[in-house]
Amino acid sequence: MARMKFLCDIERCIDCKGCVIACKEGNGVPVGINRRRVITINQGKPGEKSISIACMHCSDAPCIAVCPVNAIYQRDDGIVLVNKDVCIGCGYCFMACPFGVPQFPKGDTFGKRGVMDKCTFCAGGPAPNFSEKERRLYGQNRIAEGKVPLCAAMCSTKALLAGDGDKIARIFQERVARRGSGAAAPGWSTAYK
Amino acid sequence: MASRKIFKTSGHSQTDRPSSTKFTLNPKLARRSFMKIAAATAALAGMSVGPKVVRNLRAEERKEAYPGSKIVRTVCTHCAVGCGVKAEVQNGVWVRQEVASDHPISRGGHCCKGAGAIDMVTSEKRLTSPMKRVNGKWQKISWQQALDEVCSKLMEIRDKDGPDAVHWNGSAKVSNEMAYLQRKLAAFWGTNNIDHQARI
Amino acid sequence: MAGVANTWGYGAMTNSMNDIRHSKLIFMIGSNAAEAHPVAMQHILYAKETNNAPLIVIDPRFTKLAAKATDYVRIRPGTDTAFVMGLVNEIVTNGWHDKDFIRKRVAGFPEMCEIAKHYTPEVVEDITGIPASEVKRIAKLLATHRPGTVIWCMGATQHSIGSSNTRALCILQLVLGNMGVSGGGTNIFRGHDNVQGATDMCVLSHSLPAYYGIKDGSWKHWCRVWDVDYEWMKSRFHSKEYMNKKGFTLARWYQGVIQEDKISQYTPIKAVVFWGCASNSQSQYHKLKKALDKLDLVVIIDPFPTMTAAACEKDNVYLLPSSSQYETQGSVTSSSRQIQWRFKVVDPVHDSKDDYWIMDEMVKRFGFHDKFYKNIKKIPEDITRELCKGSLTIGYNGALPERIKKHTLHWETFDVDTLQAKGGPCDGEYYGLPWPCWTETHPGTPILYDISKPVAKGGLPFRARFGTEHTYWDGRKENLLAAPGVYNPGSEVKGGYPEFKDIVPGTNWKTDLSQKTIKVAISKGMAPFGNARARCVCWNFPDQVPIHREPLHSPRPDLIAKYPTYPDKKDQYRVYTKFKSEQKPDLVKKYPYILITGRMVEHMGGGAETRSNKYLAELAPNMYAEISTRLANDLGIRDGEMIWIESPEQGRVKVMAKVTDRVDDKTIFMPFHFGGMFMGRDLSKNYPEGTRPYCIGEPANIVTNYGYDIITQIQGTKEGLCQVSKA
Amino acid sequence: MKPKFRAVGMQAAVALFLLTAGSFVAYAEMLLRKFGSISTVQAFKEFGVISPQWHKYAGEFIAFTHKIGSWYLPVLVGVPLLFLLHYLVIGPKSFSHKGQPIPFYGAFTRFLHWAVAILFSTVVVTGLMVLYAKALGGGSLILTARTLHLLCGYGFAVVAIPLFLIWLKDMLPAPYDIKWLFMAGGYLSKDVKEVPAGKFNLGQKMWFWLAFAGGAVMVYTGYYISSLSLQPEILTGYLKIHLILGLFIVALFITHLYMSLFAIKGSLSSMISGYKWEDEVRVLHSRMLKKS
Repeated sequence: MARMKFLCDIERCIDCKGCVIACKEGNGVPVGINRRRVITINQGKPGEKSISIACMHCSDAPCIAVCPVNAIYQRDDGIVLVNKDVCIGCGYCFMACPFGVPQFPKGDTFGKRGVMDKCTFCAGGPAPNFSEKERRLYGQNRIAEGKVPLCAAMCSTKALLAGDGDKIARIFQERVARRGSGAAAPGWSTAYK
Repeated sequence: MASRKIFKTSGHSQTDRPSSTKFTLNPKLARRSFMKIAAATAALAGMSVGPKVVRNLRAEERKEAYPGSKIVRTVCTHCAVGCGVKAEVQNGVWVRQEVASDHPISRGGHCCKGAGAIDMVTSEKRLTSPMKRVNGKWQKISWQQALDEVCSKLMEIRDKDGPDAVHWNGSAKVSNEMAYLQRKLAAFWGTNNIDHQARI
Repeated sequence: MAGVANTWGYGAMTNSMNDIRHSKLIFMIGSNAAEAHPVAMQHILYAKETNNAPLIVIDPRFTKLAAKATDYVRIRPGTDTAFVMGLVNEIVTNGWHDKDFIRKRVAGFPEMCEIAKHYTPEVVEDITGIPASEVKRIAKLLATHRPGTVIWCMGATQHSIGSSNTRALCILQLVLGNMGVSGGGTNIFRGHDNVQGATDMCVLSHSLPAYYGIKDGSWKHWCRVWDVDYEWMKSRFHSKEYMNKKGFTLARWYQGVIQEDKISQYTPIKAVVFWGCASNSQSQYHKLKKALDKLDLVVIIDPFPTMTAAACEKDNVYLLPSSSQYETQGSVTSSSRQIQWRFKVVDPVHDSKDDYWIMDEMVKRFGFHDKFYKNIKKIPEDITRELCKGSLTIGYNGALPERIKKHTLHWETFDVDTLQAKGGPCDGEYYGLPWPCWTETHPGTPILYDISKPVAKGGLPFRARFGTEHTYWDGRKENLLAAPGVYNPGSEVKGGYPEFKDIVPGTNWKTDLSQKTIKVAISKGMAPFGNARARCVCWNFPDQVPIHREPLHSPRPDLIAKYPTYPDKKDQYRVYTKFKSEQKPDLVKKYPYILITGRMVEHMGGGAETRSNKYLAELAPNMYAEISTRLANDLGIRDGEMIWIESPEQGRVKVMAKVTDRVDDKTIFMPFHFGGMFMGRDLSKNYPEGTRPYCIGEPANIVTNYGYDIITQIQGTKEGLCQVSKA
Repeated sequence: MKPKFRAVGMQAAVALFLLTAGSFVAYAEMLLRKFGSISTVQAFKEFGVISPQWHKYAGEFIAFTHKIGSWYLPVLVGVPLLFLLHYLVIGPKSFSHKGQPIPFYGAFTRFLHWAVAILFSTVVVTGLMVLYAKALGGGSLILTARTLHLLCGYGFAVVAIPLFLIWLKDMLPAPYDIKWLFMAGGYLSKDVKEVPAGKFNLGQKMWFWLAFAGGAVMVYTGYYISSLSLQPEILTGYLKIHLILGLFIVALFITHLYMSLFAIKGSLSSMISGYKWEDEVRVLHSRMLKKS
């Protein structure tokens, strides 16, 4: 069975933030919430590298482990989703996640948080496929349409790959072989086994 | 690798929390979507390394997100690379931006500006009607009034000070046809005082 | 583009984005493609990975592109010519130049070498600040990796010697023999989405569409296309003199209002129309604002209220909401000369109207509607047909609307490596019919000046544009036509030949509206414009061979005496333009830091569109100035603090300091996309209600300095001086 | 008979101690066994995406979140049972309320006390609801509870300050408190015997300090837990403090409820009327009258 994964090739990522906006526009994410971010190290110096980060949909996801209400669950294809009807916004997942992925929209009273929002791998959520509710709460369900997540599809330099783990690993390995450098895909040893 | 052991407990607890109760998709249905994504991944692979792998999807398999929508091919309006944009339009409304992964130049790629192309139409900051400034305040006017006033004032200046008293700043953001009309307009107006962003 | 066009014929990108995939070396100077053309990076990085191609980046600033470079060289702004001529000299001295190519297809080579000799690595080090060893190393890299492509953008052109910079880069490629081959060429990445198309349509004060200069012959040509009487056209102008006199440019039009520099036009400018053009992209913006407040009428036609709407503070301004380009349709020409059809996505939203409608309504009121729209019934296709009919010089004539649409609708059939369609309705054609597309069946020209293909299949020699013979200053006479043996496959003439004319008596290939001349040429396997040599010496330019001249506002007073700028130009595009009299050696004492501007990936141009996008505004909400860690510490400035930046022209902006090592210790960098503030003053209330962009900031162009290119009058925004102080 | 009961009480106390505090040791051991061999997380470290300490705190934190609910159970069930036992065996203290009524709490103090009481009770109840969200089904009910928890928490932080200042002087530890401790405040015998205490006895003082100083810690950590504005490793630490301290606060909260509502008859009315009767004061707050 296919196992969905993200892979960001840091030799290719140019910090254009196309993935960030693709995600936001496509899924109607409110301002202030970043399902995907681009992080740069050594800015302005030799060795400057950028990486695009979203939920990695870990094999053995710590967020699922800590969720006190079982709002977070993993599909058989490895996509980790949150049920916003059940989530209580406690923030445990944020504390457990190695990538700082879970996001909480600011509520109106005393900095009260709303329920957790994160990358859905463009797979919508537990609401019925393509329903208005799904679109409003989770965004598009491109996986059900047989399409690649927006961020990876719109990546300007094809640095960000998404899809079946074996396949994208092979694409990446081919690139690495061509480049002749043995750079590892960041995050993979943490997120996947 | 030792890191495999990180979440032994959580792994255990995961089986405690059956993902198969109320949230898991119908496994059958879910499996079908994997097959689609697997094919889609192959398409992605194709566009990044080798010849394109065409994704075959049986028509009856597709359940549409926006029923009855159609795809309009167009071109991004930001830089001169000329990335393709596929706009999904339903009932005359641009509902979402699709990925032009078969475009020969961009292969579906977009920078942040292009990825937000839809915002050009949906932005809340768009001007909603012609306006003129009266006593320092903006006032909404009709197109009829706006064009009448602008054109009569321009003609007045042309008659009084000559055609070269008007300077036209055209645009590198309009179509070839419009750019051509802009240059033609200046010629018919009777001046060479026309220019645009590309002064080189 | 003037420099490029005067070297070999056309002023455009010679190859294509996709063709960079075949390059063995990528030499980028004054370009930050990672921010300005991110999708082009797809092909650049592909070449870097697949061909193991060195990616050489020359920039005063360690840009996001430099982060991806294999070799990064920091250069002092405004010294590109010295560096490139240094490379040329190093290549020639070591005998690495392509002798065969130069012998057959290049003119003026010995004369050029004579001048390039001055730029030894040591001299280059003194001028540019690049170590002599680096110059040698880069030259070696260029020589050992062929074909290599040279890419540049506004970083190379926005200088008082911008035309020299571009020509020096062309000479570099000629010397290396990288022209007319896949993977080589000069790839000039252009800025706006249709800047190539708008340039081709010559929304320019010195040309008629398709680069027909404003001379009698050109006017007559276009009058024939438009089907109007030449005499009537002449009557529209103030006089014949003004009909053939270059007009004001975007860079300097405001001098026609405020007249700080003397203008040579019978009347000052009283009204200005901004049709899809933001004013905050013009240097010395504080002076432009003075002009806005002095004008009788300002008309802004734009989907968003630009900075111009906020900067006009008098009751002289009208805002006409045009629709965005997604709400109308037409063809657009990308940087790679490819024409695509931009289909209409939705009808104009709100009460906005598309540009064609506005044009129609205005022309109606101007009283020449019948003449203006004589051949145009169906909009926009008939306009395309009309412009194709007249644009023979650049071969738009084959790019008919049906063909363009067909390409766009079948873009999936084109190969990513060659851009040629394999099968399908466009079989064999190149994507977007890259001009010149000579006939209705021509496949387009993917690589300019490529003599390996027949002309009918997209090949071309260098254009014969500058006569057939020239005598240089040293008395040497040279035949400017290509050497025998240089021709496209299938050519009847096996060598150089001049342009085609008098096939239809009294016309040449550019003015023969029946297009018979072009067809005859193609059928003979020859290029309509002849087969000549590319020029290293350009005798119609003030500097026949590019030489270094210090920027007007130079941080090196000692070099001003050695490399002085040009004498003042009295009537450059109707305005007195200072060169020599503006170059003051002691200016650097008061304004010690170099000021450069550039792009951010999140914003575009004047930023009216992108700053009105809530997501983009969220990503890049603040105007800032980059300042090096050392300089910041010396001045006691901390990251995020507000600072004042002041120009020698008394423009000043209050911006946030961004302490970073991207810039060196003498340089300040600012992005130019912001607007909505003016010299510390917030103009938010000047926007119509509810249309203030999500983020506003000081326009960087308030502090960009005086200085314009000698040929094109492009503003020199990448070589100014400034003073920095804590706010 | 009396010593026997005392012994039973002691045993119960020891049992409670073992159940609450002693379980720490057991769980700590278990954690060590389970997470002792976590490898370092190399990837993303250089990007600062993963906090370098992630591998140190994450496993522990996951285990903690699994167990914390069960740590509260003994307190929520055990403590009330213990007091039920006390009530049945030793019974409440009652006084005939003879002699002078002594003004004990001013009107403002009483108002503050009840304000704090309402807020505090809500915080405790909603806090427990969040803790046992799973049993309650999660969703909007718990979201509302969380909002109340936050609102009342901040409300408590405001209202508690004047009350804290009013009572601070009488709540300072005194030497005779040790004696009070040794006789367990007299609660383990049926005798009415003078206990050494000022205006407030040691039990009350303990509650005071736990509720106010502990409350301050709870508000402080709670603020960051709700705003998530710190590094995750610090946040997990704060969460642990919040929940473990909460455990003790809940325990003493129940004690306070028992004492005021059941163990000492009339205690409730004194907080309503503001007066205590002389005979009660002589026994339970003996030092207060001696001083004055």
